[in-house]
Amino acid sequence: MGVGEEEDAAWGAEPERSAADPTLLVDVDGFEGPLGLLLELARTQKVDLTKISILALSEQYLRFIEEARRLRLEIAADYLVMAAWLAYLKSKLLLPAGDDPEEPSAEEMAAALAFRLRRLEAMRDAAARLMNRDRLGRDVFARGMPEALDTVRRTEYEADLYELLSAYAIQRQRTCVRRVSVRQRDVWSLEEARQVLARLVGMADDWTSLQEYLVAYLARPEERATAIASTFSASLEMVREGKVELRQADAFAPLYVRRRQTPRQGDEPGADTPGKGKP
Amino acid sequence: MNNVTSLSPEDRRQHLRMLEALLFASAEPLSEAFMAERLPSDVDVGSLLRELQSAYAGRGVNLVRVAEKWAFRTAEDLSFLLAPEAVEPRRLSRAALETLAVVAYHQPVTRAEIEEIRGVSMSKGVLDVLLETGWIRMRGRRRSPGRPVTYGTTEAFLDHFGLEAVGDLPGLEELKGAGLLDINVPADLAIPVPSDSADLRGDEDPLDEDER
Amino acid sequence: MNNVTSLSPEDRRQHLRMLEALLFASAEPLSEAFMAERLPSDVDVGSLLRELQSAYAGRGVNLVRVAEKWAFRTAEDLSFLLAPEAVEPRRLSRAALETLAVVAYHQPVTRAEIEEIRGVSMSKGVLDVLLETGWIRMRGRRRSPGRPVTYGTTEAFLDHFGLEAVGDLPGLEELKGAGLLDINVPADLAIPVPSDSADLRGDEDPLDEDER
Repeated sequence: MGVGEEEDAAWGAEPERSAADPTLLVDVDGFEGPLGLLLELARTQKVDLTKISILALSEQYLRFIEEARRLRLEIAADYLVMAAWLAYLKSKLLLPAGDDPEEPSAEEMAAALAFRLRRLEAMRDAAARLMNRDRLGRDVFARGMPEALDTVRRTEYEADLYELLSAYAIQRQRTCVRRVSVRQRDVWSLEEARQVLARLVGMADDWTSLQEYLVAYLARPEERATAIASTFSASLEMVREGKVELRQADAFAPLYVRRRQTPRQGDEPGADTPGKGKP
Repeated sequence: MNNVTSLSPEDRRQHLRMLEALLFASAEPLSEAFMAERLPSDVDVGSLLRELQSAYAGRGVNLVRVAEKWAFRTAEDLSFLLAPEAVEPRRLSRAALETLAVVAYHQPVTRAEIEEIRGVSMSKGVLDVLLETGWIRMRGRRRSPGRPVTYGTTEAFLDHFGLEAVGDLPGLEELKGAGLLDINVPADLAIPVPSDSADLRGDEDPLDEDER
Repeated sequence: MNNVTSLSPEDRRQHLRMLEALLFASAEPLSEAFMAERLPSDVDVGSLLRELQSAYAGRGVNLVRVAEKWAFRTAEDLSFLLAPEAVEPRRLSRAALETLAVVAYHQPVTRAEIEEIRGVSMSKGVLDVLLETGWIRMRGRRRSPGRPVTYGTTEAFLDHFGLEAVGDLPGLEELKGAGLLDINVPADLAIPVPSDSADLRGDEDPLDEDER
């Protein structure tokens, strides 16, 4: 048992209290603190707090603390501080008023203590009145089956006519361009021609007309010109690399091509014209 | 019960108040037996409940019977209030916008035809989004192998884009004039004159019953 | 509002139904702004609420004002009927009760000020329990050495104790007149009034980000 800070358990049954309680030992076990204890003591005076004798109250408190000490009760510092302060107040109240204007008079100090007691009592009353109100969940009740006041989110799409039309125009135009580029593939690239040539030259060892080779691979007459031009360019490139030989009898005569027969010796500087003029 | 009639109107009013409070505060619908237990023994709960029900009939809250039990419920016609719709505006993706345009100009059009015109294959989501907007609809099925669904635009489409009819969509020359199409587009680029007539075309079959 | 008078009785009845449904559906008090948002824009919600309040005045369920908001609650005199169903709320200890009263009447108030008024140092548990009830909250920090946290009451506090505002705390005027709401002794010239206004006072700073 001890007079100390209020217990950690803030939930709990209120202790039964009565101002007429003959023994204050019950209150020692309470959680009220020194001011609360003073208030309890003041109630035993059974007078209006505004008319309370602070001197008498102080003496009562000091007697209470002495009794508790005699019983070797542990007393929390809060209570001892109050006891010291009250002992000081008591001595001041008993002595004639000093002249020190800096220090509050004993009467002022007593009035301040009386004020604090009244204020604490007021708070206790307020707490009681608050608790006696009709309380939600005890006296009045909220809707038992609340219906959700949720907001349903719905997406609404937006677009305007200009966006629609430009989207249409852009994609139609894009597919147009794509079709044009398909036609462009009808033009043999140098790379394509070179691949075709390399593959075809590998099929025959003897001189073959470039035209003949190509004709077999040209489905459409309109591709002939680009095919010949690209293949010719490619063949010159391959001659330069020493992979094929070319032969032509006259200007505008058919051009013959064959795989290079004799491997070249080392790095001949004139290697780019080995096929030319070989009948 | 006979003793009901002997009750004063004040008593009856008080019993109605009690029922009101019980029903309001309860987390579940209440049975008549449960309520009778809490009211004075001579009370005809059934008749009081019917009185309460008719008192609340035209109100924002109604007393309804749920599985032999009673509960207050907000009036059905006010459900829009309790869960109001918040509209979240969202822009259509580029793909959706392009698809919508193709549907508008080329309707009735199948998915394969849209892909052919746009030159790209299309994710399923695009048509779903457009159907969700309410701007396109499934019209019917093309009378061709696989019977593909044909799509067309709706009245909501015309409404949203401020068109009187799909025929008002600008043609080739107008698109050029508006600077939307290059002057140099190939001459054979055909822009159809769209029609969203509700009548199925010669090559369209109606949708199956469960698709509509 | 002028246009209210021009509304037909049928419109007014419909607006009352809408308010009824909204308030009835919710267990939490609703602000006028919330309700106004869900009703047609020309509706004077305040006047409708007063009409609804008087319509329900003698009923088993009443329309009450709580913290600037409105809620349906069972009539106070019928608690005997409902109490058996209710879970007995845990009782607060005397220390917690006193502390709650000090916070309510002296807010915004610091822990040191609570201890000064109660004349006892306080275990941490008491404030924790009160914070847990949802009846008090940390408001901010007093602009004074140590920047102590200030405490105040919440809307749930008002709702629980059936108060419209902290100005309606029982005996408040009386206490104010007696100067018993002063924290300092002797009394200041200015008579403080408790305030749970969300706005911080001149001597309060906001809480740090992670305390909220």
